[in-house]
Amino acid sequence: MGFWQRLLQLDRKWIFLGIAIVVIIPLIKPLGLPIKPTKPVQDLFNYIDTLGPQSDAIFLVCDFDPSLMPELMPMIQSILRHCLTKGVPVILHGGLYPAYIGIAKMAIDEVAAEFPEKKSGEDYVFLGFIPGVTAVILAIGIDIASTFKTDYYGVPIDSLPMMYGIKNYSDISLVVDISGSSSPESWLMYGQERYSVNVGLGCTAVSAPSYYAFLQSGQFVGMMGGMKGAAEYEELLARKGYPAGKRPATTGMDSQSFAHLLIILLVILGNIGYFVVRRAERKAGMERRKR
Amino acid sequence: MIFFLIIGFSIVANDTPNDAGGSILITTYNIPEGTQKIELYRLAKGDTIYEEAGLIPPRGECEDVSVVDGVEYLYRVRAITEDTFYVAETKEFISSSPQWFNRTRITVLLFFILFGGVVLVYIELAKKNPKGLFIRKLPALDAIDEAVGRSTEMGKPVLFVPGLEGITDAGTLASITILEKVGKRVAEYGSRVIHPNFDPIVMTTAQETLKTAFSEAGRPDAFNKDDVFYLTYEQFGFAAGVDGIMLREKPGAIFLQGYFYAESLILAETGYSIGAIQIAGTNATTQLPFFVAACDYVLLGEEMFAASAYISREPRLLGSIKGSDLAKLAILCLIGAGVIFGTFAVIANNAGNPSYLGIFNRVLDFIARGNG
Amino acid sequence: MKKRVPLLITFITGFIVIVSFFVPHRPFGALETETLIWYSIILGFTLLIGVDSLVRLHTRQIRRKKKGWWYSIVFFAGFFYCLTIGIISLIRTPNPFQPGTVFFYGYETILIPLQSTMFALLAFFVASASYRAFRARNLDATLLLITAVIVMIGRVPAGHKLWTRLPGIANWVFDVLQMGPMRGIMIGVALGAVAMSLRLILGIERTYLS
Amino acid sequence: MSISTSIWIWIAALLTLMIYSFLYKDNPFYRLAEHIFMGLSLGYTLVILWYDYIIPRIYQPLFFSPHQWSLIFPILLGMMTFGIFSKKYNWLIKYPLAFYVSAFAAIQIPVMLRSWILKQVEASFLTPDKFSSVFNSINAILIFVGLVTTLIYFYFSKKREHGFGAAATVGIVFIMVAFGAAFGYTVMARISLLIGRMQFLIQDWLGIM
Repeated sequence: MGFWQRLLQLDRKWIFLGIAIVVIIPLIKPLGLPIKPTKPVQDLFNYIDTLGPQSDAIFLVCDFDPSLMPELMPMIQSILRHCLTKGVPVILHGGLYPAYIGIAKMAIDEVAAEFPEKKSGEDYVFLGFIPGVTAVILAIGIDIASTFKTDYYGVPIDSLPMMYGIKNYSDISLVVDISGSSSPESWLMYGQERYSVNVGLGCTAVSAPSYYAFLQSGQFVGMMGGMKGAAEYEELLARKGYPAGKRPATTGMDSQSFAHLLIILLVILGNIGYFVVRRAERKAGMERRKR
Repeated sequence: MIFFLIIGFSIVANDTPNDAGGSILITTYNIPEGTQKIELYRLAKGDTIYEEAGLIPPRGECEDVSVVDGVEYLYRVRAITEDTFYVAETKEFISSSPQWFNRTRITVLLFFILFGGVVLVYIELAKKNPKGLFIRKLPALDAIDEAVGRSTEMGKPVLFVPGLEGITDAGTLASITILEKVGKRVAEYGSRVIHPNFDPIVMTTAQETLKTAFSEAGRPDAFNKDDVFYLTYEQFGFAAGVDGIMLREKPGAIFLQGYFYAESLILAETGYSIGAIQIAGTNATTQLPFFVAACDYVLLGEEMFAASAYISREPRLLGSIKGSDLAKLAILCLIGAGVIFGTFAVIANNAGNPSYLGIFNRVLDFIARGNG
Repeated sequence: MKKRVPLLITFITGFIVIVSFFVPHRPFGALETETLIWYSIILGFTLLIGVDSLVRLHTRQIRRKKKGWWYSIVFFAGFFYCLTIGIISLIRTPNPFQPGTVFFYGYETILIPLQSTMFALLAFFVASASYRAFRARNLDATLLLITAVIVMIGRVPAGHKLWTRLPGIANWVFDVLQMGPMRGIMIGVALGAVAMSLRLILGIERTYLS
Repeated sequence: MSISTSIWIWIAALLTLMIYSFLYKDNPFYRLAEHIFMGLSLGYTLVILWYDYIIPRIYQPLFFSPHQWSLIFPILLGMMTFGIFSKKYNWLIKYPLAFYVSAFAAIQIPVMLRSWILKQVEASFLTPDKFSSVFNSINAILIFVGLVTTLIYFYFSKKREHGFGAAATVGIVFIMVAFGAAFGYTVMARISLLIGRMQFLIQDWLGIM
């Protein structure tokens, strides 16, 4: 058995170990590889950055389940930080499905603790879950207060100072859907096409390719795709000197780089081995036939 | 009461088109500077007093959904600014009514009728002469015989995984047709097929299918019902279970046919590592790359449907494939004609004749209307 | 009777839903939503079949004292634990998914880590599959692997470090190269699905009834 | 560096490690965590079912005014699915299945026609604004060629000869590039999830960083 053959039959535990190492070490000892924001993320950032306390509100939606938190949680928190820093009124909606509300709560709790002077109801509003999915998207176009009645904490929406003058989509400058499913399409179909509200999104790296078509046709204002997109947003916040929290996506990027490099290396090594072994086998086969 | 009727500020009320009735569409034009809110009032025929009908959003357009079909109304709006207000009124009575056809969906209907018609006609044609419809042979199909044969020679069983979707999925249905063919071959060669399941309904269907396949091959006794079994209802539990089967039974041929999710890669890798011939097929486009990289033969998306038609020679499947092909041809012709006509229109436009470009844009609008 | 009536149900349901898409007039427009409600109720029941299958499987394991049967006891422990705290929270609060309920606590501290860890196992498998199974066995697979490598390297900071143009190329692959074929694949899959739906409604496709 | 003192973080961390022990080999710890997981998620499914289906869709509309008595039909149909458990009444399931399958198919038709077919065809038209610069023109043509050749690749009822076969070959090249792109992105997502879990173990549990 030749060198390559033995190498190809390497126990996969070693590969697992390799991945664990390249992920863990950069987390403990970060290298800080520079992050270069791409256009879709820059577009989203710029859109929000031009707004201020007098602008229409941002409607931020938390539409993902816990298994996607590493990719999507940094996005929702970055947008919250951005809005609170700039003083843009922000409405956080706990999602179209009941199980998402807990994640939204975690997001707002952590960010609100970083901004002790910002008050719920005055600087931001947290809306709970109500059933209906598409019906909810449509109802926001008519009247937010009568759709939700109270905020997450049970305070009537009519009595929240921030909500004076925010009635429906016409008082919302942008809906940002942070989503692990196909919900951004619903926001386009029912929110944008019916009420012409602007929509931006954050999504997982898996679904990013399928949203490129919508982005290209101008239906989305901007987009964050996967942990890389989240890291780019954190980078943009940091460049402007805004608070960016612990930057979990950015600290993950070094690990991401090395893991990708390792996987590429494995693909190349595996294929070299495959060709070497196959050639050797063919040669051996021919010799046998000659005899 | 002091109010101003200013020239320009106006209101138009129309029956909301393409709806089930009970709604009138209000549009205002030239809203005065500094307007804080726009109030809407309505007068039903026979009444004397205007009643409040809500606010109009700043865009100046809204639907009044509190009207009764057949009752005629007049509308009045008040645009309120800091110090005064402006009024506009409709002159003619208007009423709402339901429509029998949603015109914004006409392209969908047109395409549906054409496509459906073609499919049905070809199904009928195929029934009369199943040999008459040509379907290209796919390399993965030849591989079925080879894979089953080789695994029999080695004395190993065949593993067939039907994916993780229910019976309503097109991929699952195609998978069952392919299973029929695999089952027949297996029966002829006197081998064995293992069929773990994720969905209980798919399981019963697969059992029936294999039973028929074995009897048609003349070996009904060789079919073991316990080889088609229920594994689990949890994605990774299923993947781990199938992995275990692969490692224990060491099948010579593995068929991964149906709709798969993230577990596709775990299955394909383990299959590769035990040296089995792997023939995959799925309509889950996100999982196709992993199958292409790790399996010997792959049926890409629609190829799965074509494969099941080719195998079974069933008119219903053949007709559908032919229908889809014609639809693709029509789409190709449409966008091809678009290129030629569009180029011509732009040249004409630059030469000072914009009418062709207008036609081009109208055609585009018509196709786009299907999305209304 | 056993086959005719289901076929009749199939046809009537399909016909009504399709007509109601085009006809807003009563009674059709409202029938669309009504059908959706019916559909979701039946969907709930079919989900119950899956629940039942799993419960049966583990009961059998325990009863027959099969190898590893005590794992099935663990399964039931987890099942009843989740169900109990769910019921308690349902009685106490309108939404059991609200933070602060026992149910949410169990969900957040046990189910979330388990679910995300299970999913994250894939990272390891993708690595080992790249080494052991992803082969440039033919032109197709070679092209696929080369593009994958470009995208993988171009989308991380290390790619920018290696060659400043790489991120741009990776984006171009997305914006341009993959757009056409993705559209084509979508159209093809959709045509196949529409044709099958039509066959189902017209009773030409009866595999599910066997 | 300060290791966590919260018992819940410890539970979560230990469960995470138990799952990862599978990477070494299948072992009782993994089995234990796996079965806890399966049990919990099944219980979770039932609670969702109760909260999201039974209460809002069956209980409330049936027992509170305005009573929607028509809902009795889908409930009866739904109950017939239980026929699958009996040999004798197995056929009962065909009724709800017929409704279910057909409703799904019929709802799917307009959705597919609109956003998967017509919308894509519309977006594929070459309009003058797509040729605003040389670079954009090349891109527009590449997208167009990609679509046309892909459609030709998936054309089954004609022999692959001459130009037609060549176009199909170009098509498969485009398809494979698209798959490669999707592959890269999916790998990226998987790694991100692992990073998330590792961040939890390192930061929240062990308190390093």
